[in-house]
Amino acid sequence: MMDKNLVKNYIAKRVAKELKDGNVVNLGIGLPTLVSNFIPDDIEIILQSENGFLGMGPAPKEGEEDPYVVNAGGQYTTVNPGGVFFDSADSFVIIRGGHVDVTVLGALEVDERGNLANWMVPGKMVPGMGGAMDLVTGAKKVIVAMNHTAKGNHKILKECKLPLTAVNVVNFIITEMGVMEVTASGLVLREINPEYSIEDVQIATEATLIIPEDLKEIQA
Amino acid sequence: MMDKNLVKNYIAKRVAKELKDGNVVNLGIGLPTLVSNFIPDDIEIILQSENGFLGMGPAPKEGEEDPYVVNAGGQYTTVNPGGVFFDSADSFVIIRGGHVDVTVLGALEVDERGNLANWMVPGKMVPGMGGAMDLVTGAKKVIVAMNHTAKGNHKILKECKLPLTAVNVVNFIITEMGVMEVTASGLVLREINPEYSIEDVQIATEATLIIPEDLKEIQA
Amino acid sequence: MKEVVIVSAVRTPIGSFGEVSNLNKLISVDDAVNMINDGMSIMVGGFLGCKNPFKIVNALVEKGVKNITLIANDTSFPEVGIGKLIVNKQVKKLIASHIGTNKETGNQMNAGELDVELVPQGTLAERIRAAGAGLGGILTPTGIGTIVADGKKTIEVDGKEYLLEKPLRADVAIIVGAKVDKKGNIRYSKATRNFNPMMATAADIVIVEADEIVEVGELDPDDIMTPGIFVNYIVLGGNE
Amino acid sequence: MKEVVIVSAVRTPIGSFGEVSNLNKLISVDDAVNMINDGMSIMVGGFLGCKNPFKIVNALVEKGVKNITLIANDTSFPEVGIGKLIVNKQVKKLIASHIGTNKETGNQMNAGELDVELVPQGTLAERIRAAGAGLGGILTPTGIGTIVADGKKTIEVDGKEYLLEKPLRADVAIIVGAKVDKKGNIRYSKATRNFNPMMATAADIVIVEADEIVEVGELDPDDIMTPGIFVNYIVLGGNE
Repeated sequence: MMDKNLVKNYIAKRVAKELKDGNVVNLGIGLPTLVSNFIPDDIEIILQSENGFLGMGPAPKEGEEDPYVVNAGGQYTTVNPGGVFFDSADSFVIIRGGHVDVTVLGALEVDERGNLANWMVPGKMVPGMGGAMDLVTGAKKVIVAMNHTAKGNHKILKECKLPLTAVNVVNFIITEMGVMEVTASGLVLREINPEYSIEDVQIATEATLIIPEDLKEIQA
Repeated sequence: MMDKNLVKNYIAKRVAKELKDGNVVNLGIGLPTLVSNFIPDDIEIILQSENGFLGMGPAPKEGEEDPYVVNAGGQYTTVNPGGVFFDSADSFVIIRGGHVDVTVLGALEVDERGNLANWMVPGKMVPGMGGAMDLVTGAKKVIVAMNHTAKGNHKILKECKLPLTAVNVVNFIITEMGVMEVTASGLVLREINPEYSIEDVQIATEATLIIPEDLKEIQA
Repeated sequence: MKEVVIVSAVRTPIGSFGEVSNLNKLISVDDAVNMINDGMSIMVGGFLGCKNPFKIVNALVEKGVKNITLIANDTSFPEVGIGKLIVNKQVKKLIASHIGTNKETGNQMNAGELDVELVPQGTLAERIRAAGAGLGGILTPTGIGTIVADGKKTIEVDGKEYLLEKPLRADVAIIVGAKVDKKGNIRYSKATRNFNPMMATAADIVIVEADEIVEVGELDPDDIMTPGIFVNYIVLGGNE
Repeated sequence: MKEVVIVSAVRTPIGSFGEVSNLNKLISVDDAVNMINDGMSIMVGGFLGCKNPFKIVNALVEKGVKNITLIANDTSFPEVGIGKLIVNKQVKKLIASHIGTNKETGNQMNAGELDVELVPQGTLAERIRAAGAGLGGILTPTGIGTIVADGKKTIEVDGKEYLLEKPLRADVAIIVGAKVDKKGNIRYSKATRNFNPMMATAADIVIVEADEIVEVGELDPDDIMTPGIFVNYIVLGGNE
């Protein structure tokens, strides 16, 4: 088993391969943010930050922070040339209106029908949905990027138990074990980390995985 | 009877008295546009032009026309210091959202319940409603400024016959004969042009006028 | 009629028109009109000709594209901008708020040659915005009790009635920009902004006719009014 | 607690708070907080403290206004901006999209001391805009099939379901501006724009805290993002 940071970067690296030249992409806080470190130099990705801009750049150098340029997690960031600031209504015109090509975010639970739960554990942790409900409802492609399990518990379920973020919206689940696609027939394991067997992945997954003939090794 | 232009200016002058310092006002094309000539120097009126700005100024001098600064009638105009340009959606946020204090516009017909018809004569003249339906629906005060009759025909009716612009929206009707207020009890003649008798005005009006004890002479 | 130039292979293929890439967005007016074919729905920015994308519209007139569904605030004047598309009988259906400045529009409507849907101006702007914003329509008090409400659903919210007006999209939006950078970021000027920002969000192909094209980075990120992600193609405008 | 200063007679009387006049809009922070009383609903601009109107919010904390209904994107951090209003237990009801960065919010909610309505961020922005725009609400696909839809009407438009979310207004909006002219015309800077433009349209009293106050005419009419007609009062901001 890889160390925590290695796992995160492994997942982020694989997610980055899903991004195409010119894509408008919204990366959630945490692991998804790492994806920006793995975008190939020969393509251009336009990062959307739901608090109000397009063209988000890398974190600023120490001492060069601009308090008026923060990401949706409240951290200092920068804006690339060609970037644009706008208000929250316009930000969600972009998001809800289907103008974000890919949104990458974490999950507490995700199920074989593409249902997603990532905003509350009743009575325990209720951070709120922020922009997540709009993002997964509006984005053309929804990628869940996360650890395959949480402290040994299943996160990829037959049916989500926690309050949903949205219904039938997830397209891909990318974990340290593999890449799964949500299809009308169920969850298809498209790629597998060669460190694991198909049985390992199935045991770590409550939903029944469909194993296609052309199952590939993950290329992260 | 006054000459056509005198009548127009007489009406416009009286309408101008309804405007208060700081009011946001939208003036329709034609007679209502003349109102801006009678705004006292000691008050400031902010004119809204529904094609996309606030702070409309006077017509430009010849040779100083800016083809990018036209009013909602397509005529060259100017913008005062402190003016603001915006898009059509924002323009109607202002209009529909109740942020215009007074809208002044003409009518084909208006009735004692404050119904207004000013956008089409079926089969004959169908210019379209433009921004008029939103203006009369959203503005805090709706003033109809027009000639009392059209070629001898009543325009102030018991009930509009033409397709309506909006229902129960008109507050005041200002003509060369007087100032009428639409109230829950009906049309009250508040002021009268001393050139006419009450009977003259009633004959020129299909709706029954309520004559209050404190009927005043029009101050135009 | 001018000969139609075949779209060069360098251009993005048909299948990906809806996706805005960071490829070179600058195209010629010929390339632009070659994407616009008979029967398409076309939104055009402008307010009584202030200002339509004159260069592209003139090329559409020249090309003679037919059976257009035209979505615009108005039909301008007979000799100006989109007014010519009406005069030239290229429009089959019109969705607009005002047609009084172009008598030919009313003539064709009364003759049964042109199908006209008149929409209150604020409703028109908001319906286009709703389409771009992924909303299911708008709930407006405007038009209640008038023939505009005919055949439409009304919804009561907290005791007040609103008309449900549906989102409005098009195959192509042709808009104008004053300063446009090479990524398609647009800054409008003065009263020419009008419907352009909403139209940019609500069409499969968005073409901006620019007064001036500038390098990426020349526009302050606070000054850009339409982000380039909405814009597929840029045509350098001219003067009419 | 600082002594409350009586609003001077020069200020617009209570009865006309909703009307924006061209009188002098510049007021002191004391004048501003004196308009804000126990039990009012207050919208506050900002996104995770970037940036709340710190000067006015700090004065509200000092004044100890209670039983507020607070409408904001989030509750910032415990020590920053509106986060303090939560920590200080001045808020009775909260309408926000995210509360995860201020643990005190969750604690008070779980203890039953604070009524929290969580609203998807895009829905929050659009509900406020709808209130300012005179619309009867919004029809959004966001929240369909989740507990956000509980108790709300769904409307089908062309075969797709949308949630009807109602307009959201407040008694007072406290917003921030980077450059504000003396008529209240506002230009925002960078990521501080967020909810401010919508909030400016949807409250009875709108107070802007300005980084910088400039003369009328200094801002290009194309650069103003919120027209001064929406703004009742201007307070010169400071640094926190």
